[in-house]
Amino acid sequence: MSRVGVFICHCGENIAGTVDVAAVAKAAMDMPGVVHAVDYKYMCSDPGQTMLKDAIRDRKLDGVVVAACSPRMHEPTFRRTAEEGGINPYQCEMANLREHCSWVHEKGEPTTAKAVDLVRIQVEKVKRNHPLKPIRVPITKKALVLGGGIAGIQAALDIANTGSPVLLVEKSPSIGGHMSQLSETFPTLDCSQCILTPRMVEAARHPKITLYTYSELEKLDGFIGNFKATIRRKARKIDEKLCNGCGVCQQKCPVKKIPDQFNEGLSNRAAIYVPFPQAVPNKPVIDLENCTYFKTGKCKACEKLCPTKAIRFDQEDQIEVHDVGAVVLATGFKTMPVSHFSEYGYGKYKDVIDGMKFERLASASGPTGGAIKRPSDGKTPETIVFIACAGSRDRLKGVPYCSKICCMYTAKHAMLYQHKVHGGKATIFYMDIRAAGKNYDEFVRRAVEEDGVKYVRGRVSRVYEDNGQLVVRGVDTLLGAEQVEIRADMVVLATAVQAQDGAEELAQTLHVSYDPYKFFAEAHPKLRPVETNTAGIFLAGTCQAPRDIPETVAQASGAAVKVAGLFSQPELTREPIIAVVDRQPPPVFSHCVGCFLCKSACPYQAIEEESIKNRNGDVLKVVAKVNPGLCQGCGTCVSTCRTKAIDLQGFSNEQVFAELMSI
Amino acid sequence: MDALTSKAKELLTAGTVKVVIGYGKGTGESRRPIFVRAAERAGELVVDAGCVQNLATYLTKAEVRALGRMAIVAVPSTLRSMLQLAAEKQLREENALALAIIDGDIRELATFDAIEEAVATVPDAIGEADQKMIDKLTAMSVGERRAFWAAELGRCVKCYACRSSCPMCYCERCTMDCNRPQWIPVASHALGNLEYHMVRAMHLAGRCVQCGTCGAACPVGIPVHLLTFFAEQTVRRQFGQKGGANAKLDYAMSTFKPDDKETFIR
Amino acid sequence: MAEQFEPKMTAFVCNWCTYAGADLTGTSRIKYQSNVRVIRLPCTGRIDFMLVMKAFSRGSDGVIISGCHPNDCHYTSGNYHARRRWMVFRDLMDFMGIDLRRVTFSWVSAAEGAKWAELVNEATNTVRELGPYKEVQELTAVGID
Amino acid sequence: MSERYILTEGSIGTLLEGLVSAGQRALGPKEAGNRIEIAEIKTFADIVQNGQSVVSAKGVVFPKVERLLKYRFEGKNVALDDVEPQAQPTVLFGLRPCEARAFHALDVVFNWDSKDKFFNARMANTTIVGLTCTQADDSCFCTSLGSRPNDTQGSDILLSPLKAGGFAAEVLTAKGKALLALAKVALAPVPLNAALIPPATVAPAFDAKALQQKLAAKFDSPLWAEQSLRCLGCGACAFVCPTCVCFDIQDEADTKQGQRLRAWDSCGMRLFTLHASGHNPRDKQSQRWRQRVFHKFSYYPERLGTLGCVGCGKCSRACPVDMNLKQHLADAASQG
Repeated sequence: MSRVGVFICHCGENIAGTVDVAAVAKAAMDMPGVVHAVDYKYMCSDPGQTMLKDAIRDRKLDGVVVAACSPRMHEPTFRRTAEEGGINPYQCEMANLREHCSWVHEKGEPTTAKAVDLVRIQVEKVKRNHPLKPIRVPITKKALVLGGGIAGIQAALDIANTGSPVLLVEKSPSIGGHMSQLSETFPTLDCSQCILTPRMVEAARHPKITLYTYSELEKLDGFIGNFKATIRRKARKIDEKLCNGCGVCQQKCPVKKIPDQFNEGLSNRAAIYVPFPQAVPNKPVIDLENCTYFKTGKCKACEKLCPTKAIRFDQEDQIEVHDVGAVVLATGFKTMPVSHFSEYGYGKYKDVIDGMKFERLASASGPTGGAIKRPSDGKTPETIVFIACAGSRDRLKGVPYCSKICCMYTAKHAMLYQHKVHGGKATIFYMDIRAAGKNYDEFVRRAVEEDGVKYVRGRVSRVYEDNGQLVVRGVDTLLGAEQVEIRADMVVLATAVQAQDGAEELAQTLHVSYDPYKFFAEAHPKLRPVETNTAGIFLAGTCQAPRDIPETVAQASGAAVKVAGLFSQPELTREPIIAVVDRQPPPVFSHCVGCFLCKSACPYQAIEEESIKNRNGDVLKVVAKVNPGLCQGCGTCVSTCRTKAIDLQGFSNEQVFAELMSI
Repeated sequence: MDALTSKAKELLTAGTVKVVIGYGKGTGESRRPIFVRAAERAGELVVDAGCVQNLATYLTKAEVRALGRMAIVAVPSTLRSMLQLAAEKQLREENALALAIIDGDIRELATFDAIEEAVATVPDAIGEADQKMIDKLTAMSVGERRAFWAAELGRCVKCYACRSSCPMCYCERCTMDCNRPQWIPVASHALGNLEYHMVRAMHLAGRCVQCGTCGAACPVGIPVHLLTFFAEQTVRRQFGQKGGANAKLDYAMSTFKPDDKETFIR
Repeated sequence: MAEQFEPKMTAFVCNWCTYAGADLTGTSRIKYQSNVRVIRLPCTGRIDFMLVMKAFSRGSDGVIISGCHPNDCHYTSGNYHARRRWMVFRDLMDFMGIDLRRVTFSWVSAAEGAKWAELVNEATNTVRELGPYKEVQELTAVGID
Repeated sequence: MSERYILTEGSIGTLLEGLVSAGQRALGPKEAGNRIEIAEIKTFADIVQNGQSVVSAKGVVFPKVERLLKYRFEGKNVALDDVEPQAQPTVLFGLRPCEARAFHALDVVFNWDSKDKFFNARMANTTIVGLTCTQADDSCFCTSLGSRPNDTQGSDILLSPLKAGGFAAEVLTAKGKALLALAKVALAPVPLNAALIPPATVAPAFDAKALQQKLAAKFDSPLWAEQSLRCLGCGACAFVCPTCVCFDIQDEADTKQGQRLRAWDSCGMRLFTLHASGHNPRDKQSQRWRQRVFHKFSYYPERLGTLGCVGCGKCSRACPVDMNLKQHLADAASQG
């Protein structure tokens, strides 16, 4: 007969306020096998845990049920406590009296009755628990960082600096990401590239970092500590070893009228190109859609003129498989497609642009060398209007969330404009100003007080053209909701931050969950912000949510520390919640009949064939065997097995039945 | 001397096989399974309309296996059973060859490829009467179906003749025999019977070769084969995979398509 | 007036989506009917079809089965296997006379706390209308008494 | 010389009505689809006079599932609810003489060491009206076991069809006499010259005594493996058999309550002798088939003074692979 102890947590008022915890304890005491049942204010507190340990010792408990919050919250806590108390950690189960009971039901008898049932279910389960030993697996101490923006670069550098090798994979031809396109950065107004470029170079030169640009992740197999990453290295059509980045090819390429993505289409580039002068690596790639040779089979100008004979038209994509122990996702964001804002005349009027375009205009390395000139006629705009929240906080047409960075960069834009265009008039339409952050509000104030930027609190209903001039019609809610019209030479939309294209597909390839807006989901909103719910995969930067550079860098370093922490262990210990195929004494050997229908059911190819032989080595029986390294414990094989020869540790048939029988 | 007898003689004399599993004379006019191990007894083999039972059940029986390589007189469903058994790693080509009865004549099929070819040409639709009965049942209200099966299964005595005669019920330990936990009540009260036949049908979904031997074996005449037929049909209808089609495993219930279409999951 | 019948509802849910979703229901303090008792399993792939029957024969009046949306399975494909199993087992239950109105299948993600509450309420109301599932609950006695 | 009365079809009708109004039920061989079942008999027409029911009438005194007790968990304690046997007063009407004899084989087991309260209560409330067989089939072998198609053993009344119509009802026990009283009509004694339809002729296939002696030396004979090669190891034979008594005790419980059940079991099944260790003393089907034969034809006579078989042949008819007991026994008896 088992000796189970039941510990009911008040969770302050969270549980006790709704559930009659004393009654639950009393009812538990009546359950067969229960020898100890108490309720206490905070089981997870130090005294609470001590109480648990003492009870295990004094009452000689062989099983423990903690009736408190969700096991997803505190199961590890109490299993550790149970272990410290002297029993196997897997002899501890939790009844979810908070999330599944007190928080969702009214105070009253039925709710307490449910609490009792939830406890009984776990008591019946724990009576059938078996001591389990954690599984130990080796760790490949090499990290994969996906995305070469500031987040990826920072994470890669921090991991590499702890001595572990890093594979940094970027899908575009150069690392640098959005930050490399920015002009100045708030709130310090220091030049983005001036602070980024050194990091890019450092990353490229770092002995522990392997840089794969123009490459993408095809597939990720395996599990924490033991991933297999399949990477496609797209053909640049040049031999990177021979190319010295002289740039002759770009100058000589006959095709020149291709809108330059880096400059947001404000300038053109050639069909063979280096995205931008400071690109890392500084090696060109041939854009197959536009290259004359690939379209017509003729030209080859670059090949003829390349001084180092580095052009390789026949170069193919290469597929490489790398063993890595951890993955950092830093795939960044995109801004809301501007086609979205027809009422703002985007696409219709050349001089209605979005924030990224403005960054390029304001950037010293940009098409205008940093001079603010409007796209239509290159004239310097004397009045300019910025529209904040273009898509953000817009349940109907845009996204419900706040893109977080727009308030600040719009202030920066207006400020830069005022600095560059003396006597210019900058107006900003805004909903609220969200300037929480070190020196942020001060920054916004400077824009208003020192640079005379005009803030109008209200939405813009329409941007239209009136004999060759843009007119912005909006409302000023602070002036009694009166309508205002501003004739502007240029309009800048602070478009919403959105998840990167293909984020959903990537999440599915990696089996990480994502929110309704396709931003990758953190394991816990407060306590595990850089982990995903897939062990070994971490998050950095805007792929998780909109955020600015300082936050991104901080989170990247956070993710790096998680990776370093993982790599600092000699080996990985995994939850022993895995499937096992039974073994029996002769003449049975195993109840497995060897049909191997489970094999195709296993998502992890964890089921192997084992031949049971006699002394003379003749095969008596071929039965299934689960590879504990590969098995993740989903239990799909278990419900496929007709002979019930496979069982899942921690969720065994006996345990599940016991739970059912107690309902 | 008919074709089968001479074929059996030849195989046994040559030692190609050690036993021929076939049909012989039974009580009265009935036919019964026989095991011919000596050429001189090959004459006991019978081929006629009475030979319907799927003998594939014996291919996995230890006592029969122990005799050595087998030749089995096979009706079409027997051939499908052999393929399914092969797919489930219960039968290898060196274990057995088939003496297939296909529209009257006897064909020796020594490889699974040959069997696959033969099977592909033979229609595997279930009997008209059975199909009618299934249609009739599906047309009923759920309450009427419950009443129908309550009455039929009420006669079940859990003798397991259906299970024992089924070629696909080769498991050494059946779910029925698991007692930790006791998946299905041993007693043949209404629940025990309902759950037993439910499990059996589910376990045959995607594996059933639709021979109907289980129903024929039932001493109290419960149409248990309708359950496995129905389960197999719902698999074929929804996933286009079927039991006994080939010797490579293509088991509908342990594979999936991401775009499997259903209408009931909310 | 007779006391209103309160159905026993049993739910089999996966740990990563629906159980987490139900946790979110709690964190968001969304109220729902207290009839349901949840059995937590790692994945819908682990839900043996017979558990549903067992729940009924052990006194449940209704059963809820829920897990990760297609594509979102924490174990990549457990829910796909589960879906196939349900597609066949559901038909078979119906063929054998089990009342499908008492069985609710659904996908509830970790983000769908509200959906969980809605699901439980709707399923519970439906079953409350239908009344106790005597037809199956009392089968252990049929053939004996 | 026991009393013999004439029972016309009419008086059988009134008798059936009489016993129902006396709170009894009449069960007997009745048409059910293409089978014969032991089922409720309401009128004379319901009774099938020849041919064997698939399942025997054994269930009346030894049901396929029987509840022995119930219990409830009250906190940490278990409360027992004793179950009284449901012994509904029953008349088995028109039973084949072989089946009527079978109850003795059950009785000797259920009252061998301890007295089984459930069996005895049911038996006490059961009256048996046998009916002489005038037809038999290839599976019948009562005559090989020292019995005959009009054997009176086990019956309280034996009916034998008269050439002139109606039946000669031979009253064999007090129970029988009491039952006949329920006909509520004055019954005429059977005239000495009244002619009976001759009972079926069942040619003896072997001699049970001789067989029993033979078996003693045949334990290790290859015959059993030979005969049982096609045996599937199901329980059809045992579950239709009127004399098979093997049962299994099963508890069905959850955390609130439970019941203890007695359910039919069969020595033909692998699980019957399987040990928890995985070892099985009767691992091969040949061993289980031999056990079945020896138990009925050697151990029963030795230890209980009766055969464990009545030669009804139900097992042979029910067998999916035509294991014909009569034929197999004859082979065993004839072999050297």
